[in-house]
Amino acid sequence: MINSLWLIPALPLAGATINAIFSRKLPRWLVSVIACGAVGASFVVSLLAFFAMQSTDEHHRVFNVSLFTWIPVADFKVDVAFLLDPLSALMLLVVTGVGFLIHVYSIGYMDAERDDGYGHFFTYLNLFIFSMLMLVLGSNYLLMYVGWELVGLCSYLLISFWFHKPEAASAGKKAFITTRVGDFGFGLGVLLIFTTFGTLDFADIFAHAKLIDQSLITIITLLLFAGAVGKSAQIPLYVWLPDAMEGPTPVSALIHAATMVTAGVYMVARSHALFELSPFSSEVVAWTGALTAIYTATIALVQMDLKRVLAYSTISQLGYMFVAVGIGAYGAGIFHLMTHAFFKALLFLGAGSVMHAMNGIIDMRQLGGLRAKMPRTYITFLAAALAIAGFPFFAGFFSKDEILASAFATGHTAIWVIGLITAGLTAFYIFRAFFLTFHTEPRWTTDDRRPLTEDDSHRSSVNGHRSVHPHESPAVMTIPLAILAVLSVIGGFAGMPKVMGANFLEHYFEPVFKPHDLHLAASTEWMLIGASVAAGLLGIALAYWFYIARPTIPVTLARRFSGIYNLLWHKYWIDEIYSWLFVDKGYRLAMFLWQVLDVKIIDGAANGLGRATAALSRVTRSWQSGYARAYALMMLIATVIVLGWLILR
Amino acid sequence: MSLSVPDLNFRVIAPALIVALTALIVLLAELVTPAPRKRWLGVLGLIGLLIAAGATVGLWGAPASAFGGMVVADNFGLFLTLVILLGAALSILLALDFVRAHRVDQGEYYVLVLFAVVGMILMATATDLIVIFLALELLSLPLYILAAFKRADARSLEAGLKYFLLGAFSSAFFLYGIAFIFGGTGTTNLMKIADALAKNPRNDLLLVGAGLLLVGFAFKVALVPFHWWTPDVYDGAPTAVTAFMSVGVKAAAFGAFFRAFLVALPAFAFDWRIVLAALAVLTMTLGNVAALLQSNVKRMLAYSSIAHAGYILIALVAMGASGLSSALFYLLAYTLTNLGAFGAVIALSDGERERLEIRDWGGAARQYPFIAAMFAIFMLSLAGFPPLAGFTGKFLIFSAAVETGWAWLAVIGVLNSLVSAYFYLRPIVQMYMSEPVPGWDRIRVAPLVALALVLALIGVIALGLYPTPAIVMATGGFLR
Amino acid sequence: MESIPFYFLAALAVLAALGVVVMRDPVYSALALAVVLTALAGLYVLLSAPFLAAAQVMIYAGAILILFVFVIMLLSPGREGDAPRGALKWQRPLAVIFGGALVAQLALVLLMTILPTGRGLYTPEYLAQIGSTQAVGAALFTDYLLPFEITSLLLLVAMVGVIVLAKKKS
Amino acid sequence: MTVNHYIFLSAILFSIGAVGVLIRRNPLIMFMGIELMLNAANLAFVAFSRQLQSIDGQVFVFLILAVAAAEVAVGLAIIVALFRTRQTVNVDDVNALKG
Repeated sequence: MINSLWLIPALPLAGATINAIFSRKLPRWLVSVIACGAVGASFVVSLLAFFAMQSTDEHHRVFNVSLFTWIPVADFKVDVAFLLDPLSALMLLVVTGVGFLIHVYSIGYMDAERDDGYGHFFTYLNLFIFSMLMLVLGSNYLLMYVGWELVGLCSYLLISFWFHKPEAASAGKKAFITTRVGDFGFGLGVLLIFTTFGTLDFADIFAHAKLIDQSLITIITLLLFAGAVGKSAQIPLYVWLPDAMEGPTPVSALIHAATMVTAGVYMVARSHALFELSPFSSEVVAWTGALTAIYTATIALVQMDLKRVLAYSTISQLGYMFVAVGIGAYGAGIFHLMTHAFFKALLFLGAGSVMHAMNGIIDMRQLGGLRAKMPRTYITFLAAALAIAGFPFFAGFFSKDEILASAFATGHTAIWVIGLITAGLTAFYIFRAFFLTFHTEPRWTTDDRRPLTEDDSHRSSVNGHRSVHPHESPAVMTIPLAILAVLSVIGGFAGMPKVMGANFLEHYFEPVFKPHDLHLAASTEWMLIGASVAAGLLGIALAYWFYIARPTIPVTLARRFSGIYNLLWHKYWIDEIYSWLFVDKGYRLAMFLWQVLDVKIIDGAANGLGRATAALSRVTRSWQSGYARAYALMMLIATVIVLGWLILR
Repeated sequence: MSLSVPDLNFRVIAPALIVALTALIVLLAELVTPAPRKRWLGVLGLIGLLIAAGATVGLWGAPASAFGGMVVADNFGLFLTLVILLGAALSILLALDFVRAHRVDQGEYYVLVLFAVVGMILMATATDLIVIFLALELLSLPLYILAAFKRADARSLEAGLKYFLLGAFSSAFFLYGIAFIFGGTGTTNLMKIADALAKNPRNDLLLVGAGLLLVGFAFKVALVPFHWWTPDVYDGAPTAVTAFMSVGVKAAAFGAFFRAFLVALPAFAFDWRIVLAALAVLTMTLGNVAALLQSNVKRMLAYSSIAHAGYILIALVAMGASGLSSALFYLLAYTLTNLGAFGAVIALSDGERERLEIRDWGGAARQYPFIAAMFAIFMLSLAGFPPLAGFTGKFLIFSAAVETGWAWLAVIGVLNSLVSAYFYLRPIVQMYMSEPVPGWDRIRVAPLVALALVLALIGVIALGLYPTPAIVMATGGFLR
Repeated sequence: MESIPFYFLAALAVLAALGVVVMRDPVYSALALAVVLTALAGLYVLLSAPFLAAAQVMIYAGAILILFVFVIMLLSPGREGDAPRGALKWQRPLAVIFGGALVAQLALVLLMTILPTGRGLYTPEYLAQIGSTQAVGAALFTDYLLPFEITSLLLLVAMVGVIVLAKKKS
Repeated sequence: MTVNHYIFLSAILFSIGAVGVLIRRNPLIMFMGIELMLNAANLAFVAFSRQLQSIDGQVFVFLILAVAAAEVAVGLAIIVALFRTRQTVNVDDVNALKG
C-alpha cells in the first residue's frame, strides 16, 4: 500500500486535468462527481496508507518512497520522493478528509455559478489539493517548495475567482505581494540549506544538522520561518488573509482556514530537527505566534463582517500553533492544527451556509435570529463555536489546553498568560458572532441598507431586491456540516491530557518527534485545565451577558449620569467594569489596533511595497524613450564605464 | 610560395552546410513557386532543418575541429545547434500561416530565416573571433530585414531601422574589440589567445579588447544597459519574427559569449566576472521591473527575455562545468517556453489583428480553452513555477552560482524570479477570470500553430518533470 | 621618412571625419567621407598593404560611397530637421564628453603599452618581395577559406534582403 | 612611426564616428558614422598586422570590406523603405515604439 503513495496526489491531479479539459463538455453532476471522487479516492488511499503504516513496527514508521531522480546536479541529486511518517500521514488525512467534505459542500454552494466557472472552480480546487499533498508528502525541501509555490498560486487564483469585483482583484494582488515576501525568505532558506548541507533531502539534513554551526542553523531556521510567517499569515505578513475572504467561502474554508495556511506550521514541525538546535529561532517562533494570537483576537472583537471575524480568528489560532511548535510541543501544534481544521472549516462553511440563505449578506448588523430558519446550520455552528471556545471535551478544548499546559511547563509563563487571555477573547468574539447571527432580533427584514460584502454578487445582482427569505441549505451542504460537527465534538479525544487518560497522539508522533513529557504534577495540570476552561466560559458568559441578556447596555450606559444611574447603580456595577474593560477602553484599543496598526501601518506597508515597485517600473519604462540616438548614447556611456573599470583596476 | 590547404573537414560544419544548401534550394525554388504555394517553401526549409538536426546528432560525442581550428563540433556547440534548429523549426511552423495572414507570404522569408540559422550555428560552434564576427553578421543581416519584413507596417520598418542602426553600432564595437585582442596576442583563435595570455597575463590591450567584445555580446543577448533595442524591436517586428529572434539569437550569441570568455579569457576571469555579475543584477532587475506594468504582451515578453538573459548570465559568472550545463539547459527550456508564448499570441490572432494588449486576452480561456491553458503553462514556466522547464533551469543556474560561491547573485536571482511571477500571472488571470472581450470570438486556430504549441508544451513539461536526459546531454563541455 | 606622410594623412583623415559629422548637407558629409577613406588608403600603403589600399578605394570609395550618394539623391533629405524638444536635450554634450572619454581611455592604454615587434613571416620586406596581393590571396584561400565562404553567404543575404525590401508589392 | 600612433589615430576616428552616430538626426549620416567606426577598426587591424609581421590582419580587413558592403546595402534599403514615404529624413521622427 505504501508503494502506491503516489496515487494520493495523482488522483486529484487527474481530476484537475480531466475537468480542465472536459468540464465544458460534461454535465455539471459529472464535473462534481469527478472532482469530489478524485479527492474522496485520495482520502481512501490515505486512510489505507495510514493503516498500513500503523500496522508496522513502531520504530520503523518512516517510509521514503523514491519515484525517480528529478534533477541531477553535479554531485548530488534531487529525487521525486515521498515521505510517509506519522506527521505526514495525519496531514494527509486532514487535507484529503476535510478537503473532500468541502468539495461536496461546494456542489451546493457554487450552484449559482455559470457553467465554465463551475468547472474552473473545481479544477482549481482539485489542483490545490494536489499541490497541498505535494507539499505534505515531499521528502525534500525542493518538493516542499514545489508544493509551497503551487498552493500559493492556487490561493491567488481562487481569491481572485470573482475577478470582476475590484476588491477580489486587489485582495489577490495583496495576497500575492505579501506572501511573496515570505516566500523569498523560504527560498533563501532552502538555498542556504543547499549550500550548507549539499543536499535538500530531509533525512540527510536532519541527520547532519548537529554538525553545523549553531548560528548558521539560526539563520536558516529564521529564513524558513519567514516563509511560514507569510504563508500562515503571522505578524507582520498577515494582512492578506482577511482580504482573502473575497474568495468564495469554500475556498476560505479549505485554503484560508483548514489547510494551506497551516503549511507554515507543518513546515516548522517538519524541520523540527533544525529548530530544536536553535533556541533563539524557537523563541522567535513562539513569541511571534503568541503576539499574533492575542493581537488578531483583539481585532476580531470589533469586526462586523462574519467572515472577517473568522479570518482574524484563523490568524489567531495559527498563532497558537506557532506557540506550540516554538516551545517544542510539536505534537500539540499539529494536534491543534487538526482540530482547528475541523472546527474552523465548519465555522466557515456555516458562514457560507448563512450567506447562501441570505443572498450573500454577511454583515452581522443585517443578520440575527436565524436560529429558527436554519436549525442544522445553527446547531453545527454552535458545535464549532464551543470547540473553538475551548468548551470542555470539545475538540479545541484538548488541543488548546495541551498547548497552554506545554507553555506553562516549559517555563513560558508570559506566553501562557497571553494564551489564556486570548482563549477568553476567542470565546467572546466567537459567541458574539454566534449570538448576533443566530439569536437576537432579526435585522434583515427591516434594514434596507446594501449588504457590505457580496460573496456572490451574481446572485444578489440578479435579485437586486432587499427582502430576503432565509432558508436552510440543501443536504449536500448540511451533511458536510454535520460530519465536521461530529469531528469538532469528538476530534479532541485523540489527544487527551494524561490526567484524563491516554494521550494517543503523543505516542503516535513518537517516530517523528521526541516524546514531549510535560513533567507536571496532576494537580498543576488540573489547575491549568481549570484556568483555560474558566477563561473560555468567562468569554462565553460575557458575550451572552452583553448580546443576549443585556442588549441595551450601551444605551443604558449613555444615560449613566441621569437619575436612573443612582437607582440602578447596584445592579449595574458589573456593567460598569465590563463597559470600561470591554466596551470603552477595550473597544477603543481594538479599534485602534485594527484601524491604525492593521489598516494604516502593516497594510499600508504591503500596499506601499506594491506602489513603490510600480513607480520604479514607470521610471524604468520612461527611459525607453523610443529615440534610437538616445539608446546609442546610453550604450556608449555604459561602454565607457565598463572600459574605465577594466582599465583602472 | 606554396599553398597548403588546412584540414577541410566539412563533416564538422555539416549542420550549417545543410541549412545553407537548403536556403539556396529554397531561394531557387522560390522562382518557380506560384504565389499560393509559397508555404511549401517553408515545408522545404523544415525538412532541411530536420536533416541538419539528424547530422548534428550524428556528430554527437566525437568532438572534432576543422578549418585550422576555426570551428568545432563539440557537445557544447552541438547542443546549441540542436536548440537553434529546434527554435527555427518551431518558428517556421508558427510562420507558415502567419505570413499569409499578414500578407507577407514570400519565399524569401524562409530563405532569410535559414541564412540566419546558418549564422547562428556557426556562431555557436566557432572558435575564432573572426568567424564569430562574420557569423554574427550573417545572423544579424537577415534579422534586420525580417524585422522590417512587413513593409506596409510603419512599426515593422521602425523596428528594422532601430535594430539595424543599433546593431551596426554595436558590431563596430565588437569588431574594434577583436582588433585589440588581435593586437595584444597576434591571433584571433580562442585557444591561442588563452595560450598567449598564459605567457603574458597583464595585457592592457587585451583588457580593452575584452571590454569591447563584452559590449558586442551584451548587445546581442540584450543585457542592461545595452538592451534598449529589444523592447522596441520585439514589439514592432512581425510576431513570428520576434519569436524566432528571441530564441535563436540568444542561443547563438550566448554560445559564443560563453566560449569566448571561458576558453579565451579565463585568465581575466577575476576582472570580467565582477563586471558580468553587475550586469546580471542590472539585467534581471530592470527587465523584471520594467515588465511589471507593461500592458502590451509583446513588450512584456521582450522585457521578460531581457530578464532571462540576466539569469543565464549568472551561469557565465559561475563558470565551471555546472555553470555551463545549466546555461545550456536554460537556453533549451527558454527556447521552448518563449516560442510557446509567442506561438499562443500568434494562434489567437485574428488575421492581422493580434491580441497585443493584455486586456484583449479577457475570457480567452472560455473561448479557446486549450490554447489558453497552454499559454498559461508557458507563462508559469517563464515565471519559474515548478514543475516546469523554467523552474528546473532556474534551479540549476542558481545552484551552480551557489556552488561556486556566488550565492548573493543567486539570492538576487531568486528575488527577481519571485517578483517576475506577478506580471506573468496577469495574462492568466485575465484569461481565466474576466469576461470575454467582444470581437475575438471567431478565430480559427491554424493547425500547424497548434502543433508547434503542443510540441513546445510537451518539451516544457518533460523538461520540468524529467530533466535528467537533457541535463546529461548538456554536460558535454567545450573542446579546448 | 614615414612620419611626414603619416601626419599629413592622419590630419586629413581626422579633419575630414569631423567634416562628416558636422556638415549640414549630407552630400558634403559623403564627400568628406570619401576623403577619409582615401586618406586611409594612403595609410594602408604606408603600412605595406597596397592591395588593401586599392581595394579600399575601389570598394569603399567606388561602390559604397556611390550607393550613399544615390540614396541621398533619392531621398533628397535637404537640411536636418530640428530635434524634438526636451527629450534629447543632453544628447549632444553627453555624446561629445563620452566620445572624448573613450579616446582618453584608449590613449591611456596605448601609453601604458609597448607592443613588441612580432617575429612573423610577413615582414614588410617579404611582403614587398612577394606582393601583398598574393599574400592576402593565398591566406584567403587556405587558412581563411571558411570566413571567405561565410562572407560570400553574407553578400548573398544582402542581395536577397535588398530585393525583398525594394520589390514592388505583387 | 610606431604602431601606437596608428592606433591612436584609429581611436580618434572611432570616437568621431561614434559621436557622429549620436549627434546626427539624419540616418544616412549616422550610418556614415558607423562606417567611420568600421574603418577605424580596419586601420587598427592593418597597423597591428604590420607590427606582428602577420598577414592575418590584412585578410580580416578584406573580409570586413565585404561585410561593410553587405551592411550598407541592407541598411540603405531599410532607410529607403522607411523614409521614401516621409517628408523629412529624421530618425527622431521614428519613435512610435517606446515605453
